[in-house]
Amino acid sequence: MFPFISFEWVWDIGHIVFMGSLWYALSILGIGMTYCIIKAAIDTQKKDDTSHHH
Amino acid sequence: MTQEYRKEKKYGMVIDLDKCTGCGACMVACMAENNVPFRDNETDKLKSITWMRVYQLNNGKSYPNEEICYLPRPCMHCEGHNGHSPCVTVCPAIATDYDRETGIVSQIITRCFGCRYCMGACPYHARYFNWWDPVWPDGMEKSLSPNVSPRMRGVVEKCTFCFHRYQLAYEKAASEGRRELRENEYQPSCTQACPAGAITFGDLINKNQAVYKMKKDPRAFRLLERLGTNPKIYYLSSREWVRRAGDNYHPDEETGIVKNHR
Amino acid sequence: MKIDRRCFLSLGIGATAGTALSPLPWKLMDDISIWSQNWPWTPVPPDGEISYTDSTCTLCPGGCGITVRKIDNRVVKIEGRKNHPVNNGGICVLGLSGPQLLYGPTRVQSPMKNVNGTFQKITWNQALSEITEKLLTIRAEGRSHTVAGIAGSSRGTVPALLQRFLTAYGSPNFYCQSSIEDSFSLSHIQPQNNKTIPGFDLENADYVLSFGTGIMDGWGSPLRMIQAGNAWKTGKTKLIQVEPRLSDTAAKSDEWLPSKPGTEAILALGIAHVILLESLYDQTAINYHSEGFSTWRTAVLAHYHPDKVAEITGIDSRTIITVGREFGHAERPVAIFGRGKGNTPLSLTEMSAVHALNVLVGNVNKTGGVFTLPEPNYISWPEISLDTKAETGLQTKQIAEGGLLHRLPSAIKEAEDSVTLLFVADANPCYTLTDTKEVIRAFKKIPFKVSFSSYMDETATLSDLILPNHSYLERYEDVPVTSGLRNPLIGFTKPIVNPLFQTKHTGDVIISIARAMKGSIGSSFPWENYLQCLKNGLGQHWNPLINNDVVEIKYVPEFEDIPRFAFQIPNDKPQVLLEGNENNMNLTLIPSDSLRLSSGYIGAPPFMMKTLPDTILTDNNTIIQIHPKTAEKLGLRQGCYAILKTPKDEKKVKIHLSQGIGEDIISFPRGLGHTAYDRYLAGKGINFNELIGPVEDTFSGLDVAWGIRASLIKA
Amino acid sequence: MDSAFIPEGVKRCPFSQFLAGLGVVGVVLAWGIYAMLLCWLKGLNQTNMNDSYGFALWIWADLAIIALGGGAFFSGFLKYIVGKDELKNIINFAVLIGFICYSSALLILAIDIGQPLRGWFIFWHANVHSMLTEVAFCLSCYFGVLTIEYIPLILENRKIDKIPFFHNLSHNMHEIMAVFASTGAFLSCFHQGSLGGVAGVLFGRPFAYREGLLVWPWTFFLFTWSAAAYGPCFTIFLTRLLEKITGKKLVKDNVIDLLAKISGWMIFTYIIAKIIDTWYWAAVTVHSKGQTLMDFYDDNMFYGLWILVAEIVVGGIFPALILLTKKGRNSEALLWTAVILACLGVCINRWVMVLQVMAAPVLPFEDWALYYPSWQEVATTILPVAYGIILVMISYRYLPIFPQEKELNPIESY
Repeated sequence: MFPFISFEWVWDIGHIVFMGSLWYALSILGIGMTYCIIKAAIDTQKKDDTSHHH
Repeated sequence: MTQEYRKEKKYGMVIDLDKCTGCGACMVACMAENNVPFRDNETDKLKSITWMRVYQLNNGKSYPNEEICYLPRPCMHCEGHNGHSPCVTVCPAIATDYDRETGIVSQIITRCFGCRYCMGACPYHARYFNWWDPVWPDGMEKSLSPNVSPRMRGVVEKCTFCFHRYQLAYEKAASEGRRELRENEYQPSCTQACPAGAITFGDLINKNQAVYKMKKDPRAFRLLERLGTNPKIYYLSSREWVRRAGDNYHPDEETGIVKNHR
Repeated sequence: MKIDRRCFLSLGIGATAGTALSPLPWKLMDDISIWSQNWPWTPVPPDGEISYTDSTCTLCPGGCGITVRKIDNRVVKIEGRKNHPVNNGGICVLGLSGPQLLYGPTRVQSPMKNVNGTFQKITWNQALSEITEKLLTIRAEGRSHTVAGIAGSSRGTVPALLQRFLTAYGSPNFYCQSSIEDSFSLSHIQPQNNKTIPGFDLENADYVLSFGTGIMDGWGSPLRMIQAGNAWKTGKTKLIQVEPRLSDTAAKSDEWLPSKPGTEAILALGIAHVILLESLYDQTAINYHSEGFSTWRTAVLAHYHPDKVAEITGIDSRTIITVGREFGHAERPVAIFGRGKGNTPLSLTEMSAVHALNVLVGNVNKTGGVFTLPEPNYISWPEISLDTKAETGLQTKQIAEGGLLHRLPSAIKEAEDSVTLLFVADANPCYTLTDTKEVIRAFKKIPFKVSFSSYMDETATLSDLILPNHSYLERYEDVPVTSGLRNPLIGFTKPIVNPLFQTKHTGDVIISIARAMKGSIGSSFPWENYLQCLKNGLGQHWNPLINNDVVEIKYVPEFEDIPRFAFQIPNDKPQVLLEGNENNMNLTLIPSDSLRLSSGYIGAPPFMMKTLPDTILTDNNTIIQIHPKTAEKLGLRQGCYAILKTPKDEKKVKIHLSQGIGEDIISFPRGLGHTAYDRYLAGKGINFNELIGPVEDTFSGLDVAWGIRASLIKA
Repeated sequence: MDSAFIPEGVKRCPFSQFLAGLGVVGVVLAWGIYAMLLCWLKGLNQTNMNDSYGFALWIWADLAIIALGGGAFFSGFLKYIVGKDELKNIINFAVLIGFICYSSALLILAIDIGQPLRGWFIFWHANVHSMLTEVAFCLSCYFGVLTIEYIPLILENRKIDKIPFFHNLSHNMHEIMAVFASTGAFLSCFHQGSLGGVAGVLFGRPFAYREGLLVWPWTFFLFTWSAAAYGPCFTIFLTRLLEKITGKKLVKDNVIDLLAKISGWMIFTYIIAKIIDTWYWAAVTVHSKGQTLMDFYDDNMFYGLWILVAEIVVGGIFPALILLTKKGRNSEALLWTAVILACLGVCINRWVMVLQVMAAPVLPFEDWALYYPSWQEVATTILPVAYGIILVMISYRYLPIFPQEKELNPIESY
């Protein structure tokens, strides 16, 4: 599953294409979700701040 | 890729069906050698683990012209096209592999998680699933051989050409400073037991071994050659109907027209 | 509130993320994978030093050489012994399953006493003193002749010790199961009072005419037969199989002659007719080896014209003529007899009709032919001393007339107290004798039964006392082998492992009982123990046996000791009549023998049961094979159930349609229907012997039942 | 009692009635869970599978629910990539159905394998050449996507939405939903395809084997195509069913009509491809292996040509033709017929590609092997249905699944 650390990994076209697509898709999902969560946290913080100022 | 290989071998069998009497010794020799479990009721053959199974074929004619022929069926250790055996390619966890050094299709039972895809892929029904936990009656576990681990419930198992015998033979040869095995040093349990001497085992690509010559016998055929499985078990029969039963044919086709990857 | 929840949530998320990033889940996953591979209930066979020991298999009369593989002190595999004169490396399903018998749940682990139907463990001292006391009491009452013994074989030191004991004790009642060897012997006029054993030089024959002989189905020494059969394939020897069903032998034959069941003798005489008519016989050899030829010749020529024979046997006359000519012209032809595994004797008529072919073409005592071998009497023990009590006892008539075992049950039924004590060694009469139900009924009437069985078989289960023998992998013993071999052998077993349980060698038990009884009985057993007795008895053979486990008894026939074959004048209908009324039972039930099923006194171990095809047994149902036309007549379909009725019993069976059997014949697998042994065997299928009864041959009195009339009704 | 959690402006049944409903389905769920535990604790001997049927009812159920759940990825694809904005009114429900289908599929797979504790080997020791590996990876990833698509829905619950963080999170996730949805569509294409590939690559099984493009057999494409074609029918079917049960109109006709029309065209084109595939397979592929079409439809007690007709004509051509015509789509009865036939059609296709593959003999001296499931298999297959019903009940009650519900069912006395 992982390059470098798993002994079955072979640097062939099959592994690169297959695992490449997998990690690519996983990255999009991971980064996307991280972005949403962080942004939501910041947004929440901002709103809290503005309400305090009022 | 950089690993250095010993001389490549393709271990295989030639089974002379003219000699086989259907006595079943190969089946039990296999079970005893490989710690195959058994249950109270083994009559459901679709749930009975027999790495080596002897089929009974008949010519479909009516009394008194019926003829029968026994056909022992171990794992075919298919080479497919360039090592792409039907089962090896589908296994999702690399629990079965085509060993390019010996041509043996291995089964790593501790890796298998029991998805059974390989069983669906094998047209020979050579793969068996452990539907139950293996249970030996009290005391009988003493008869188990340490060379082959008993399998746990939920994994697939099959004939390994008694690979442990290869390892033992190889270790012995290595201790004597030899890199190559002699023909008779490595023989599977079924081959050794057959009272009819119907099974010959050896390296199919070694010109000096018996199987090399035998596979070229005009009586030789393999099972389902047309599928491109490229099996390493050859059968010999002098009867045309037996050879024809080895594959599917259209009525206008001659027996043995397809000889893939020989 | 809001803060709390947020805190809680972030704590939860943090904990999850933290755990996921820590090595904990990976460690757990790894543990799980290891654990699921090492479930404590899946055994891990301990490793150890590998060793190989040669011995002899005793599980059937075949006498194969075996090589036992051990890991430290565990037997893990039995393989065929290479270069052994019988099996040369080959091995059968039963022999391979040996470790399962050794370690199996069927072993009797100590002396057992039957107390009101349940077995209780007792000590050897208790067991031996009880049996000794009983024997002494019976003898004191002057009823020593009511003690009987049944052995699995008439040969070898253990049956000989049992017989010797009975003789010294004063009983003529030693029995063992009859075989085709008895039939063969009876068809000859003996030069001395000896038995004549048939030895077939099959490896050198060039034309084999088999009358139902299961060459590939376990006849004689099964592996030797398979190997001979394969030699024929490469050496262009023709095999003609006469048999009503397409057995594995018929399947391997060059020609299958599906004769009607029971007409084998007539077919043989039809073939003889061709040989006689075309003068293909060897007059010199006939004169040399036999008596009564000319009258026989006239009778055969008068009554067995191929056309007539064809009508009776169902084999067309052209085939009969061809086979007759081929047999007559062949250089080394041989006719072989004994149906299936050859465990049941043949009627004298059939035996004579078939063996007459061998005599006609002059292949007796010739390469590729049949040898008339003398009984291998190799045991040399001192004379038995008899006291008056023994002499009186020996004067009495045998309980079963003529010493025929199958007559014993009816004799017991007639005179209840005729047997007061019975020993059974290496035999399982409560399973292997025909009309088994009656056998068991009679057996139960015997006040005290003693079994020497190593396994909990049917007879042991019904006994009052079990004195378990060591298994064959735990003991020394000679294994005499005749089984149709060209030269009889003495095989040898030796302890591969130390006895696992509280068992004792039957030889030792007999010797210690005898010695405990003192007097002339004790002095007839001058040995300390069985091993000494064996060594003493084997004499010159001891050293070669202890070194090589096998000795061949070479026999070169000399004129003086050649027994002469007596041509039997065939009567008009030499068919063996079947029991039952033809009108309401118009089918013929015949057994089918298979190497995958043990039908002898050893029951099939689990591995063997696993090899049974689902056309013989499904779940607990015996499957019978009938021709589709038979089924059609009776309204039966593939896979349906039917009631099979014979004059002896009725049983529910499952139907399998087969093109390998003639109309109105039922083929029934032999070797199933055990009630004892373990859960892998008990309760599976039906015992064929329960369905047939003894049918006595008018000439010899032997039980020659080979089938029975039957009916089938849809269940 | 739970009114604070119910979306504003919609009417729901009394809580007691809701609980009673949950109870009834819960009993079925419990039965399924019991069977599932039996399979896990005692092993797969609880099933009627055998060495001829390594794949059976469960794998069929997996393939079928994933095909039916295909409505989620295809409507997502249509909305976010093609830009059919009307579909926003049904996409929530499609996502919910997809979520149920995929979680069920994963659960069934976890029961189906002989060593569930080692199930993760499929990821850890992945064989990238195995179609099943592709299935496992894409299936789990796409399940992740569906979860991501389902989360905002949960967050829109009246109570949860009041928490600012969740409100913001939901908002942010909506903002970039197109990214997630297109990743999902990509993953889904591959796993639908690789599920087809599972059968198609079996060159030892002429009934299943298909030639193809690069490493993908034709079944790869046919499966993706058919999931996209038939999935929306299942979404329509369930929407209509839910409308019948609740007695309310939940989605406007134009939305259903659009989805039905697209589905009709998809089924129509798919079925042409399927016919060509079947013809080519029979005339060329199978012929080259020494067999004929009838070898697979003859000489056994169950599989006859009827199943081919049922799949292609009754379950393919019929619904396609109905859905292609305006009259068919507008007639309530015909629409019902079409979506039901379509769902059956795709289920038969998946059945055939799993069970008939196992049933048909390959060795000339072997016979057909027929199979019927054990009660444990049936119960564990019904388990996801019960679970799905419960999830739909809860989601419908507490989440704004149908944006048009309020407008279509105004509550007079509020």
